[in-house]
Amino acid sequence: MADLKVNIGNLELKNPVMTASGTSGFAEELNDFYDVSVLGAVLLKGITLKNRDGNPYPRMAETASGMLNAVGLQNKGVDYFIENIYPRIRKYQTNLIANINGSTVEDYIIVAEKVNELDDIAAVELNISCPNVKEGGMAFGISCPSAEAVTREVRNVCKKHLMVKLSPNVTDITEIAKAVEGQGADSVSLVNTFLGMAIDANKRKPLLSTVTGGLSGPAIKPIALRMVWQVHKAVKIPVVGMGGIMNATDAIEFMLAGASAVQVGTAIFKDPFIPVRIIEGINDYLNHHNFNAVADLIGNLEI
Amino acid sequence: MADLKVNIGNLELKNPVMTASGTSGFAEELNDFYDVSVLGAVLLKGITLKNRDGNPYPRMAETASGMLNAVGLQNKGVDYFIENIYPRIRKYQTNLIANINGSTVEDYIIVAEKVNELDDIAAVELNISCPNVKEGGMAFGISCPSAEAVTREVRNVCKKHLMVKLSPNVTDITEIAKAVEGQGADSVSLVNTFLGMAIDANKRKPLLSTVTGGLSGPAIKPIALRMVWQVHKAVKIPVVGMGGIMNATDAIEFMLAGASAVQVGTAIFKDPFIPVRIIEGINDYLNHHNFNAVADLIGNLEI
Amino acid sequence: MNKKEVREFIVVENKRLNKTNSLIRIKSQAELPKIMPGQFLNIDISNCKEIFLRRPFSVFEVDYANNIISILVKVLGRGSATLADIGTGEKLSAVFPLGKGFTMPDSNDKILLIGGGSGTAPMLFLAKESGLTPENVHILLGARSENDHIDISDYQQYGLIHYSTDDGSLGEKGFVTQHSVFQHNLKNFDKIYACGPDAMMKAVAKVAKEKNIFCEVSLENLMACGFGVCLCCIEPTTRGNLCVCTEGPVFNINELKWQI
Amino acid sequence: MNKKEVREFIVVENKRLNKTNSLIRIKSQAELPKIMPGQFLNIDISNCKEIFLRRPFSVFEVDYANNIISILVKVLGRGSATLADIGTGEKLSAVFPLGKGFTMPDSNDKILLIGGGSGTAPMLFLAKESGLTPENVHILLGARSENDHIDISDYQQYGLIHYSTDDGSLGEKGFVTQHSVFQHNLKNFDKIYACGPDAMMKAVAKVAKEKNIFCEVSLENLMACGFGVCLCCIEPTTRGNLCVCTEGPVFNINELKWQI
Ligand SMILES: Cc1cc2nc3c(=O)[nH]c(=O)nc-3n(C[C@H](O)[C@H](O)[C@H](O)COP(=O)(O)OP(=O)(O)OC[C@H]3O[C@@H](n4cnc5c(N)ncnc54)[C@H](O)[C@@H]3O)c2cc1C
Ligand SMILES: Cc1cc2nc3c(=O)[nH]c(=O)nc-3n(C[C@H](O)[C@H](O)[C@H](O)COP(=O)(O)OP(=O)(O)OC[C@H]3O[C@@H](n4cnc5c(N)ncnc54)[C@H](O)[C@@H]3O)c2cc1C
Ligand SMILES: Cc1cc2nc3c(=O)[nH]c(=O)nc-3n(C[C@H](O)[C@H](O)[C@H](O)COP(=O)(O)O)c2cc1C
Ligand SMILES: Cc1cc2nc3c(=O)[nH]c(=O)nc-3n(C[C@H](O)[C@H](O)[C@H](O)COP(=O)(O)O)c2cc1C
Ligand code: FES
Ligand code: FES
Repeated sequence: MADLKVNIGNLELKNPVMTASGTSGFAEELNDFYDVSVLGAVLLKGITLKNRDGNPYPRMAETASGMLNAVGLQNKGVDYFIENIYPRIRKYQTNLIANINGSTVEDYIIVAEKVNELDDIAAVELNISCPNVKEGGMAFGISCPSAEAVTREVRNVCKKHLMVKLSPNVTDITEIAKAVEGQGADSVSLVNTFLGMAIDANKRKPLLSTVTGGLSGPAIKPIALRMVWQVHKAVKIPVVGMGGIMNATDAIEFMLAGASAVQVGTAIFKDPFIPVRIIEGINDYLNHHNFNAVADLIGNLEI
Repeated sequence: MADLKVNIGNLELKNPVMTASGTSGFAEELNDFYDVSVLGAVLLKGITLKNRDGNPYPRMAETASGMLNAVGLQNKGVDYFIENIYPRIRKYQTNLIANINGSTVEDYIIVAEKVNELDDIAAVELNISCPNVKEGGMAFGISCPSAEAVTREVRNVCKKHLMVKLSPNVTDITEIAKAVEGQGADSVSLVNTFLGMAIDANKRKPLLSTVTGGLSGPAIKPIALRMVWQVHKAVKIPVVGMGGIMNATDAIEFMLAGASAVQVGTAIFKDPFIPVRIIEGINDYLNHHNFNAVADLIGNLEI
Repeated sequence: MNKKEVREFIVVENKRLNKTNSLIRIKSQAELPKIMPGQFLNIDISNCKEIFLRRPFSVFEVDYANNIISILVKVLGRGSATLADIGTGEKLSAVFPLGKGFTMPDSNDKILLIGGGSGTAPMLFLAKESGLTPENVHILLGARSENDHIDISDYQQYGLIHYSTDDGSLGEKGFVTQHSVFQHNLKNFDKIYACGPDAMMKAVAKVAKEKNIFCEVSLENLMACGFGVCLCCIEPTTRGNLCVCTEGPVFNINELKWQI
Repeated sequence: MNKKEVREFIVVENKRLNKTNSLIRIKSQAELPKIMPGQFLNIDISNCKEIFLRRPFSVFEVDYANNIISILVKVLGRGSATLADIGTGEKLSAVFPLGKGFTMPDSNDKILLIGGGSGTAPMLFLAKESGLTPENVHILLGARSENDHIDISDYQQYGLIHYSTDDGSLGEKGFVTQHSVFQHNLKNFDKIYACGPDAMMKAVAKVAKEKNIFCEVSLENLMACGFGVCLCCIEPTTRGNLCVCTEGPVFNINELKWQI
């Protein structure tokens, strides 16, 4: 067994495989299939200050090697989470990471403060890249000043590891990454979904109730991989890579491009065991290629 | 037979199906399969002022529902084109559109001036979005000032229909579209390829000689479609849509989103007859849905 | 809640029932868990190049002795068409058992099961598992024409079968809600269950609501994951937006916010 | 230049030759155009979900009377593995005929054909079509071990067959360039043709160049289109970067810019 441990700054993971926010519920749903304690971390479904119903149905459209979603951060709000969900899931022996969202900077601050109190939440992922909400969301993540502002304010209050999740819908993602690094982010995770659209040609209507939605899955992998590589070269804080990872080879590619760990999202919909198989596959790769530790892969790309 | 004619400003097309630049050679290669005069237009392989060898092999990597290319505008220069290729292809009874490229604004101007003299070139596509060249290329297309500058200068000399080809690698493509419209572009075509990357996990090396390349094919369709829809709403000049079109349904979706015509690129590699089948398929759709003219589809999306 | 699994099955039979419907039986090496009528599988249609996600199909029959599950596949698009062509001996991966089943009838209930299109399978499964005497189970199937109906004479042992067709080619002419069982004898039923096209279920629900009869419907919202993590399949209910894949697919019509 | 086509064939035979090689015969309804050794097909492997583009395969044999083309498929990755499993009766779409063939030998030439791995097919096709007496055609095939060689005893009628294996389990031990035919009798040959792994072709080319013997190699550069529009398959030559799919796949070694 190779050494699969990685550190994302002060965050220790037993292995570099996390499940992505919005694709692994509150860990319980995956735990119906297997013990989630085998995972490096579970990113919880995005939470907001107040209850959000999300967007109307239909929220999903399949695309070539991918899908669009327009869920719109449906959740019952941070207080409901703290009272009803957290007590049930805090027992899981993995890093639970809260994905926090807001329409305003104040929203983010309050949610971050409340999460501070939760001992069994290992870190906060600051989502400034959700393309499916009318206010806030991606708007924060596509310009340097707003990304800086929200990161700075949340950093001020957040006592946990602060991972900032970046939007790929930008001209130069390294600028945003550097901006949030400058405001004290402990790590960056990328990418969130790409803004896309799907149409029903026969009905001459959009397939999503919101017209546009977020594209995820293998379709986006080449772009996500390029962004991870660029950001890895541009910042000193650790990078968490994601976008279309379906198997161990994909995960290893992200690590070679500079990711210290990966998140698996849409793949879970195809098969909830994929994250587990990726952990095994990384171990096999390390043995086969005579690496002692998975950390040796990070950024280990010969150009 | 429904009426398939469309006008892109002063450019008349017998049908809205063009083949994209860099994917249909100089029309001759397609003409080995069928008479290219059935096509609405053929966008010729990108030409530059001087001979370019392009990038080293390997230049291609397959990805999920798509491919990366790093051809880098290999061509023998505009003079070679005029002397050796143009005389052979000018006879084709379709709109031949020159795709022009440059490392500097001066390059673009000289090529545009030379193309002015070619009677059987129907229009110029100004490529400010090639991601595979070190100088110029996409750099022009990802900021408003540079996109404006090159469009203005080429517009000053160009006597033909001027279509500006936009890069999708930007935060807000409508800004760029409005910028080039402001400088006299007759139409915009979008999208060019997305900057992506692929890695050989076993060799721990990039799969492309240039590390990054341009992503095309069905994988990008949802993003391209969204951009066409946004640009259609933002500008008054006609929009030519492309990105992952594989069949008539895809083409119709682009037209419903606001494209006055479409370009078919990577699909040609799978089957050179796809553009022909798309023309037939659009005709069938119009008959089936009781439309008299394909022009009725443009922007005809019920939101 | 039951543990869920991803299991590989082998196709042991694929029988074309009519132009658009096929019966597919899949066998597992290992024992099957108890599966309730209304529960479904999420199936990987692995050799359909055009689709990316799995596709949900209701359980139609379970043969616990031989570890065989049957499904009825109606060809609608690309995935179902490929699945309907799957060969005997091929492998098939399914996530299961998913969703919650129907509220089972009480032993002295008289029930009406209304199925249409791809909604036939769960109705027949429920008829079989209801534990009621055949006189107390009425099965009403609607379709466009005789050719769209599948032969379910086997199910006479579980209930009384009624047909309706739009063109009158089999059973009574008209929609299921125009059928005489529905029109005249509705008050005789303690529980109504329905699965099929939206319009059909809404028409049934409207009347059931008016007459205040217990009525459950099984929804077929588009799904990405099938086990509650993506929140794509939601249905507005009196309890808020609920996931059809975990809180359904069966809902009591009083919970739904249908405009009927 | 010949017109090119996209044609649908039917698989009439698929024979596994050894662990990694299969012989696939595909039949067309319509007459076949004349196909030269070295030319290739670009095949749509339609039920492999993981691949997007076609895959090029050399023509191995043409049966003009029955409109059948044969190819030899060596399993390398996902596409070739799926193709090697294709069933008789299945459809297969191919773009063809693509590329330029070998320079055919003169009638009094003595030729050496060197093949390895996936490069065997064009060599055997050339042997058959060369029109030379068998004594003047030497076929030298290299592989890792006996198990990797396919049985080509049929080709004794077209030439003298020599084997080399890395482990000596069939024919002479060592690489093809260490084989006695190559080591001692090279000067006897007027033309050398080679197709196989890069390292093999380069080793052959190096010696042929030194001894100034005519030598053509058939390259297997990665392709997207196969008919000259994408410029992905280029090879640096004395005439600049040329497309392997249209200006090749066969090149005279003097044209190539190999560092050998
Ligand atoms: C809980 C549940 C149980 C089901 N049980 C059965 C069953 O027992 N037998 C059966 O034949 N079918 C059943 N279905 C429906 C079945 O899942 C769809 O017919 C199938 O997914 C269509 O896939 P496709 O690839 O053929 O269609 P596509 O090519 O993807 O789409 C064709 C058309 O069908 C629509 N569509 C696609 N997926 C769905 C879906 N999940 N629900 C509704 N419309 C859809 C699309 O919007 C499109 O208009 C069930 C669905 C659900 C949610
Ligand atoms: C003109 C020409 C003629 C050919 N003739 C034959 C033949 O007669 N018989 C035969 O078995 N094979 C032949 N090949 C090679 C064959 O095309 C490849 O083996 C096949 O494309 C591999 O596809 P895959 O999906 O199995 O591999 P993938 O899963 O795509 O890749 C597996 C590995 O193979 C490499 N690879 C993929 N495609 C090619 C390629 N085209 N050339 C070289 N390496 C590649 C990849 O980089 C990767 O490392 C020929 C290739 C060319 C260009
Ligand atoms: C249905 C769905 C819901 C999502 N919800 C969230 C969310 O709540 N918060 C968030 O930061 N990202 C969310 N995402 C984005 C994913 O976490 C991930 O960034 C993206 O899907 C790319 O990775 P993938 O291709 O592996 O899915 C969601 C993605 C999907 C598909
Ligand atoms: C191999 C290749 C070469 C290309 N060369 C050019 C080019 O020379 N000029 C240009 O404007 N676009 C070029 N493109 C981009 C295409 O014209 C098109 O914008 C892009 O591929 C998206 O469309 P598609 O998905 O239909 O291929 C090239 C694309 C490919 C795949
Ligand atoms: S389908 Fe994902 S939550 Fe229901
Ligand atoms: S493969 Fe496209 S030019 Fe050769």
